[in-house]
Amino acid sequence: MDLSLAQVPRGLVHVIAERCKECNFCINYCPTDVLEYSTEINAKGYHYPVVAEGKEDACIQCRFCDLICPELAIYTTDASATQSKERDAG
Amino acid sequence: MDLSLAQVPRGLVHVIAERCKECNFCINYCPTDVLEYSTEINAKGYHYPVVAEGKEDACIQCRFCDLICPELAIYTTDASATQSKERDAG
Amino acid sequence: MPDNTAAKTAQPGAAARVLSGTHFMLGDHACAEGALAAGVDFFAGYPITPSTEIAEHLARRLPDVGGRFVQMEDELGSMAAIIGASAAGARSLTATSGPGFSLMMESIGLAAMMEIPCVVANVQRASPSTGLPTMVGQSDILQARWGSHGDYGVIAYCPESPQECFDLTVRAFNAADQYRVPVFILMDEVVGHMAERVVIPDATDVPFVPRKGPESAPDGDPFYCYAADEDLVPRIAHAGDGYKVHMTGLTHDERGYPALDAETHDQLINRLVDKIRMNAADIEMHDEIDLDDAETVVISLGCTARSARHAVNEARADGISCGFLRLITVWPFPEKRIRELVAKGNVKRFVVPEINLGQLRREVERLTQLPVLRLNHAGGAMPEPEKILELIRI
Amino acid sequence: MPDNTAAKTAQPGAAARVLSGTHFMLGDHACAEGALAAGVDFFAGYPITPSTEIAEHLARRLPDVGGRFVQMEDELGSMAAIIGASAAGARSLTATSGPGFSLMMESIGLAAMMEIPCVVANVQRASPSTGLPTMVGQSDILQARWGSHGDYGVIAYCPESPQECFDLTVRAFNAADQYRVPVFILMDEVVGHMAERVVIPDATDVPFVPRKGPESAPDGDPFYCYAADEDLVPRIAHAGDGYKVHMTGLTHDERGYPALDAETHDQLINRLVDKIRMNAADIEMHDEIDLDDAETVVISLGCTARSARHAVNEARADGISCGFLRLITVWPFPEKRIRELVAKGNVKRFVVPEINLGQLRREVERLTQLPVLRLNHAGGAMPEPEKILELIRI
Amino acid sequence: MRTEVRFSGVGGQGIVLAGRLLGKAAALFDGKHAVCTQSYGPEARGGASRADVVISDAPVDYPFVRDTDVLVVFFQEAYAKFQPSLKPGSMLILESDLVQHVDGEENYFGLPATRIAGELGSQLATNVVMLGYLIGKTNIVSRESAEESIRATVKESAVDLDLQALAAGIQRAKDDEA
Amino acid sequence: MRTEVRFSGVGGQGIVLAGRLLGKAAALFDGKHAVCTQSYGPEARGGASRADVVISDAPVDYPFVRDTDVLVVFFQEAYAKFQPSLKPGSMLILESDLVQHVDGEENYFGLPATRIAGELGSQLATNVVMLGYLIGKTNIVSRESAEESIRATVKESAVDLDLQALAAGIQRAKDDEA
Amino acid sequence: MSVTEQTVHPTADVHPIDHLLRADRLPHILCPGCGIGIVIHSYAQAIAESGMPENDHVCVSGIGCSGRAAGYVNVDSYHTTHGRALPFALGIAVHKPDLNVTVISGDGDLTAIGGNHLIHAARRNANLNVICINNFNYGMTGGQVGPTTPIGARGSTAPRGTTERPFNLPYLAKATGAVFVARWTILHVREFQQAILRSMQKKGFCFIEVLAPCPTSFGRANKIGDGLHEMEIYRERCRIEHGASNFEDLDIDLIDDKKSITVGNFVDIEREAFLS
Amino acid sequence: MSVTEQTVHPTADVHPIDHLLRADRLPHILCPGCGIGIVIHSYAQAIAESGMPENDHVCVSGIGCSGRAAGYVNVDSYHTTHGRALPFALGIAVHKPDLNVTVISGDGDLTAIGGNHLIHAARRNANLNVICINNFNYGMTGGQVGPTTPIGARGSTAPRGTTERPFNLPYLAKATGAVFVARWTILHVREFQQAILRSMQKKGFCFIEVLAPCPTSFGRANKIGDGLHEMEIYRERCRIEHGASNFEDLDIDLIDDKKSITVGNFVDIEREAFLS
Repeated sequence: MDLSLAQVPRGLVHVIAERCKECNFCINYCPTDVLEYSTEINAKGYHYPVVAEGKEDACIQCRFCDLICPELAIYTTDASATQSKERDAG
Repeated sequence: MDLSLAQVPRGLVHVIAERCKECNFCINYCPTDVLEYSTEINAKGYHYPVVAEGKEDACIQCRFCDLICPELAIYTTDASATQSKERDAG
Repeated sequence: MPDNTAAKTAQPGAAARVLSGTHFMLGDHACAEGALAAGVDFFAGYPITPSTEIAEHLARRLPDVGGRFVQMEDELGSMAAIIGASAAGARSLTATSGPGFSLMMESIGLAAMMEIPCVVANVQRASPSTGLPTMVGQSDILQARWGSHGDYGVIAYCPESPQECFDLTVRAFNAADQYRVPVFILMDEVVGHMAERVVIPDATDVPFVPRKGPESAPDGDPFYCYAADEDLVPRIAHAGDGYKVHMTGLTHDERGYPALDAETHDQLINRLVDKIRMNAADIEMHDEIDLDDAETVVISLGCTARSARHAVNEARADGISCGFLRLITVWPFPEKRIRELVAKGNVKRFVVPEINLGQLRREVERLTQLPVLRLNHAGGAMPEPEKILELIRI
Repeated sequence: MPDNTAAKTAQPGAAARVLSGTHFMLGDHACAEGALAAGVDFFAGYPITPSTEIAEHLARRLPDVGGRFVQMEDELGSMAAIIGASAAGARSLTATSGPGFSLMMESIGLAAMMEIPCVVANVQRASPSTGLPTMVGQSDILQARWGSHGDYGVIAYCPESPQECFDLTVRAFNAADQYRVPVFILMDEVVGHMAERVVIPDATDVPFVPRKGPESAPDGDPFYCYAADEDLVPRIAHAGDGYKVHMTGLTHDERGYPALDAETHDQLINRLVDKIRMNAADIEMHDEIDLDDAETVVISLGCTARSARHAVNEARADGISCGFLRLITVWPFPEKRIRELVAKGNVKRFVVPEINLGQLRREVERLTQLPVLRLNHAGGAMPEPEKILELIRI
Repeated sequence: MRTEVRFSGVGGQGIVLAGRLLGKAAALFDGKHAVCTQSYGPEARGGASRADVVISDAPVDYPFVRDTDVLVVFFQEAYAKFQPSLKPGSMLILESDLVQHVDGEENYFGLPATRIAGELGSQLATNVVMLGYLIGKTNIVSRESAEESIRATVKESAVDLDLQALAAGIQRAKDDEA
Repeated sequence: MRTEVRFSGVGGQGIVLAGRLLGKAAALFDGKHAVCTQSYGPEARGGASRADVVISDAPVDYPFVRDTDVLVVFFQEAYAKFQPSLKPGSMLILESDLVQHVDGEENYFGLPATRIAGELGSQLATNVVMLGYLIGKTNIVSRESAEESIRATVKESAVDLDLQALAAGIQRAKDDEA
Repeated sequence: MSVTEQTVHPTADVHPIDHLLRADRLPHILCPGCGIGIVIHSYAQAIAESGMPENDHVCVSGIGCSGRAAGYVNVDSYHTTHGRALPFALGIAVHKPDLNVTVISGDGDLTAIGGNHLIHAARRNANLNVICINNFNYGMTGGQVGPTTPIGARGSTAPRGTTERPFNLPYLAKATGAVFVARWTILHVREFQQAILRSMQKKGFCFIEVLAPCPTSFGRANKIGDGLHEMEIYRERCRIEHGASNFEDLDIDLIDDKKSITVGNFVDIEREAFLS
Repeated sequence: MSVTEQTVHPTADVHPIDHLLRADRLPHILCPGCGIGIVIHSYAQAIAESGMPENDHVCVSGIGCSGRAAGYVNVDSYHTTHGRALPFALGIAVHKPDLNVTVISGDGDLTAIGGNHLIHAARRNANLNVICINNFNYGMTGGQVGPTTPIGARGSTAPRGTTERPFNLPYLAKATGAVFVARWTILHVREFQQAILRSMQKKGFCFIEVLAPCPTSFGRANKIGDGLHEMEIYRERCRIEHGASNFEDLDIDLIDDKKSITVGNFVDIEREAFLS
């Protein structure tokens, strides 16, 4: 198998900020360190995850942030699929 | 060891007839078949164990009839000890 | 819409279920047959004297008519299991006696709070504690009303004969479903262990009151399983029906969601109590003998009523002006009727014989200032008619 | 003769046990301190809001003063364990709230039947079922009297403040030992979770009533642990004391042997009820304000009494003829005093505010035909004084 | 007319079944009203056992025996317990091998029902022999009703034995009169 | 004279402790009568939390706040909930970093208590900073009593921090007046 | 005494162990052939042999035929509610740790309604000796099946035979932490008595399952003629294996007569006892 | 799409799994760093992947923080009394055997007050999936110790650390007859989810213990800073061993950081399920 041909999937990160309680699981366990805390707080006073500067293309769509989130506050989608669709729709 | 010198203990069988419920355990499990049912019945209508004819000297004082009796209705004592004592007292 | 009510009305396998005909039958067995005739789907119980015959009878009969019999590990589990089965649509029953009834109290509160119908037969024995397991008592009457923490409403029937064990068990299932409440059959050891003639009607003549199900399909208008109708009873949907209900023992809103505030609580609990209180005229049942002009009124229930009736009839034959009020439901209590009797003015006193130390008497005393004569036995023996007659004659 | 009563009177380690001084303390903690001051040896419990602070406090304090704290697997086990420990001579306590109280009902009946002293603190929350766990209720009042199957006698104290949580807990232990009964401290969430000044006396000033032990040595005259004295209370001997007692939840004779006949049962159960009823004058406690000439009498208990007192004082200040009867024991109920008030003739009506749907009111109604005005909330909030004042003013 | 019959013995003797058979015969096949109550102790076997049957033309209110018309006794202890409750005119029927009675009893009848049942093949039918004797002596229910009751109650394999036992009991009663 | 103080915020902010410290200061060290009640939801953290303290010269009957004299707010949701209960003359004290208030509030005071506590070494002392401010503004209890209350209540390792927090709160109140 | 002299066997009205029994209550209420009497007898014998003062022994029972045990032994004895013997006993044992507290009760009482207290008392290692009399059914209420009824055996609540798997009690006791676990039958009366003695000597939670016939209910429902018949089953099919190698093999099948029943002292370890 | 184009990450207010949740009740009441939300999430995900109709799934919970699970999943769901989730669920499962009934509750609810129903449901092989969220203490009432608290760990009712041995839950489940037994942590979220799926596919009693942080109560009392800290403990000390060779080695000691914690799918056998 030619690994250079294996395409690394790329993901879009969706955050439902108002659900977040700042547990840090998603940020800490992201294998490519995509996430960091927001500077803003949500209504409950928590800093939620945002994509860190320079990491916009780093999400590999492993879904771990989604699965490990106790608040149902984050998920990822396939960037190519989504953006293609968006472009189609647009 | 000279087995001929080993003294086989001999036992006296004491039956509390009114407690007996005729379960047959003592009669059945006596290793030397000392016991048999009485012909009389007790107040509850049960045949209790008595020493079978010809078996008066057969009890080896193993105490199993005592231990296995659910009614606390039978026990044995050392024939020599008891009878000696009785004789002493008498 | 779920089809379970339709299925119930049709009474599949009714022939096997309903033992139509005339029998000489134990009260305990008549209770079990009443449950079968009412379409019981699920029984969970735990052995306890003197109710065990109900379980044993259903262990034999239920599997043959498509129902499920489960002997649980304890009464806590039995009570929880029948609530669960009912949440899934089953007509469900447990049977027990005093000690087991005490153990069921917490979950009886859950059934009341979740408004999940279920039927509990309590064959009363001489109590408290282990007491006299094989002997009669009638001392769980106030426990049936107040035994679980908090306020709630219940219905309790008190059969005086095997025939009534059958009839009132049928009625208990219907009342449970109609009002979404736990319903008790407060038998006693004498009635439970008494054999007498029992006439079981044809299956088509067994009354059947279905649960009120949702008015819309699962994918239609939102269904709120705690939105009460005018009768204060909400409609119910069952596990698997597709309505995705949520039910909780916490204080909840109409959707069943926890709503932890005092106002919601006050409304909810008042409704739970009021749905029985407001419908009491339909639920409450009693028998009367010669109450119109009676100066002495005997009030009684269960096996004691048999002695009481005998005494009243003898007294009447002797020309004494007395009458008899037999409670068929003890809860709701016939408050209205007793107040009427008091208001009429001819009643001079009440006589309340019972196999406890004065539980019914307390209720009567609350409704009148007239003398309430007592005849109490703590348990183990039912009062003889002569003892009651003596009181009537005083 | 066993030496445990002597040991108790001497209060070993009393300094550490009795937190003499003035404190600002939660009602729950005051209850725990009251238990310690009374010499509690053994606590078994299970976490439940809003009583948990009692257990937590004793988990910290008990081991340091030679007592034992056990967190059991459930409330069934907790109740059984404190009865067992008490059978071995311990002053023992459990604490719970409604759902746990329901689970304890069967073994409460055992304590009543075996006549083994024990104390149960029930910090009432809004009920039934899970209800509002963190919010106030007073709806376990009738359950405290009737929650276990059968007839039996109990004592129940209703503190209105942390100070009373302390005082009445001490009293509860003494009453339990004096009468060989289960005794309840019927707190409520407001009182349990309220911090207020609590004055704890010197150890020597804490009242102590010992259990009546055998009059003869173990190898002396035969000792009958159910042979009642004139006060209807039998003497007790404990596991390990050498008297070879037998105790059972079955109906039993004076020796404690099972005696399965109706007559023994009737005598025994009547004694269990009568030993409270006949000693009610010594046990029953209440507070009064201005009852001598009151036309309106407010009756209340627990946290609700605080609002009621406020309302009564305001009404009096406005020149309204009203008075206040605060129940400190709800069981035994102050029947005699209420009958006296009714008999005097000046009372025109009663007002009964309570955080339930009318449990106290029922008891009052049993004693009078005068109007009994209700102010009920099902739970979650205590009535404001203004609401009570409105009723007084009607 | 209210007739009160008490069967008494120890657990395991089929006392309650005897009562039920009699009650059922009266209630279902003789057109009477009948109630059968039972009383027993905690023992599975060997404890006191009692069955009261009250038969009447009118509905039966109080279901227990107060004025014993017939006392059927299977065991010595039961005799000691219930003998004092006999009134003048009461009939007493004893299992004569198991119960010794005081002399001078009026209206007394005894039969070795256990032996009779044993001769028929099983001592388990002792209770029905006693029932048959009672019926033979009193005609409290018809023989046909008793037979129907047996057929409607006991398991199929026991019907023949019990019918024989009933017949034997009735015959014995007739023999005693002869 | 009955004075009613309500502390409100979310679970985990030390609301109840603030109330207890105040109540204890009044009841044990200022010779007053005081009651502290608490109210909380099922959440261990993040749910609404409330402590009511009623201080009076006479025994306190009704233990909850009805006519708020001082409302101390630690969190936005609590502000929304209790702001409507303010009466003319009520004092309002806010954690100004966590709570936004509507304009035109009379008798309003705000302070960044969390920040102040953080500067002292731990945000855990935020509640005591707020308490100090309240005391500084109202003299509802004496500073000495509040200090005694802290010493008698919190664990030893926290006494110094809380005393500093109290002082900082009181100082802030005085600064605001200057 | 001459050997030729014929021994005269006296009658008696007192048993040598009667002082440890409430002999005024004998004969007891249990059926002919019931094994519970042997357990009571063995317990009394063990007390006598324990060398500890009689007054240091306490007996606690629950409800059911086996629960009547406490009523016949002449030590401080408590007949509690159904399933609650263990926590009641725990209260005694924790308050007076020097007492030797033995719980004698039935399989229904200890493992059905009382199952939770059993696993927690074992987990805590409460200082209790438990004798669980397993007669495979509820005897006193008339022979209902229970959590020890072998698959296929009949009872009044399983007229066609139960389909539920029974507990393997030694396995359960071991998995929850008991420091002494044994199984015997009342036929193995000497070994059983030694096991009781061992439990009295040990601190901590000791669990002894003892198989006993219930001829009236279980026997009758399952074509086991009488107590003796069930004793014979024990004799023929029991296999002693101390320190059992595989606890999963300790399942009991009383119905299939090809299967052996393993008995023995299976566990005997040391672990700190609870508050004692 | 060109690789050089920079990805824009959208905000959202709905989660793709929201239809299986009562999303109108989110955010839930659980604390930051609490693991219960992940269990709820995993259960919803397993339903989605189960291929069974949503309406065939039923969720039953008991009392406590974990007991709130039933209130957040959008299937027929019942939040019962403390300890009684299992018999309540059994009633549903027996009456409607085609439903897939999952019990989600806490260690206190299922193994303390509910322990008896656990061992009996396992013994009967009731057709239930049980997810036991073990956070080592009673969270909702403020951090009391319980039957899963490791020896030495502190709680509000054991201020000096508990001395009672905790249950070894996989061992208990196996010894009482569960046909599927697994232990995972919420960090092992994929394996955990697969275990749930497996339990949904199997008939009979399936028991999954899942370790989850309770930072507010257990964590704070035991110097475990926050949820993440406990997750790190799982990461460092967990060892996967499917079909564990020795169940006695499955004891958990969260306090002694030299001891490993064994996780895995331990039992997966076939046995006839109860009345299903």
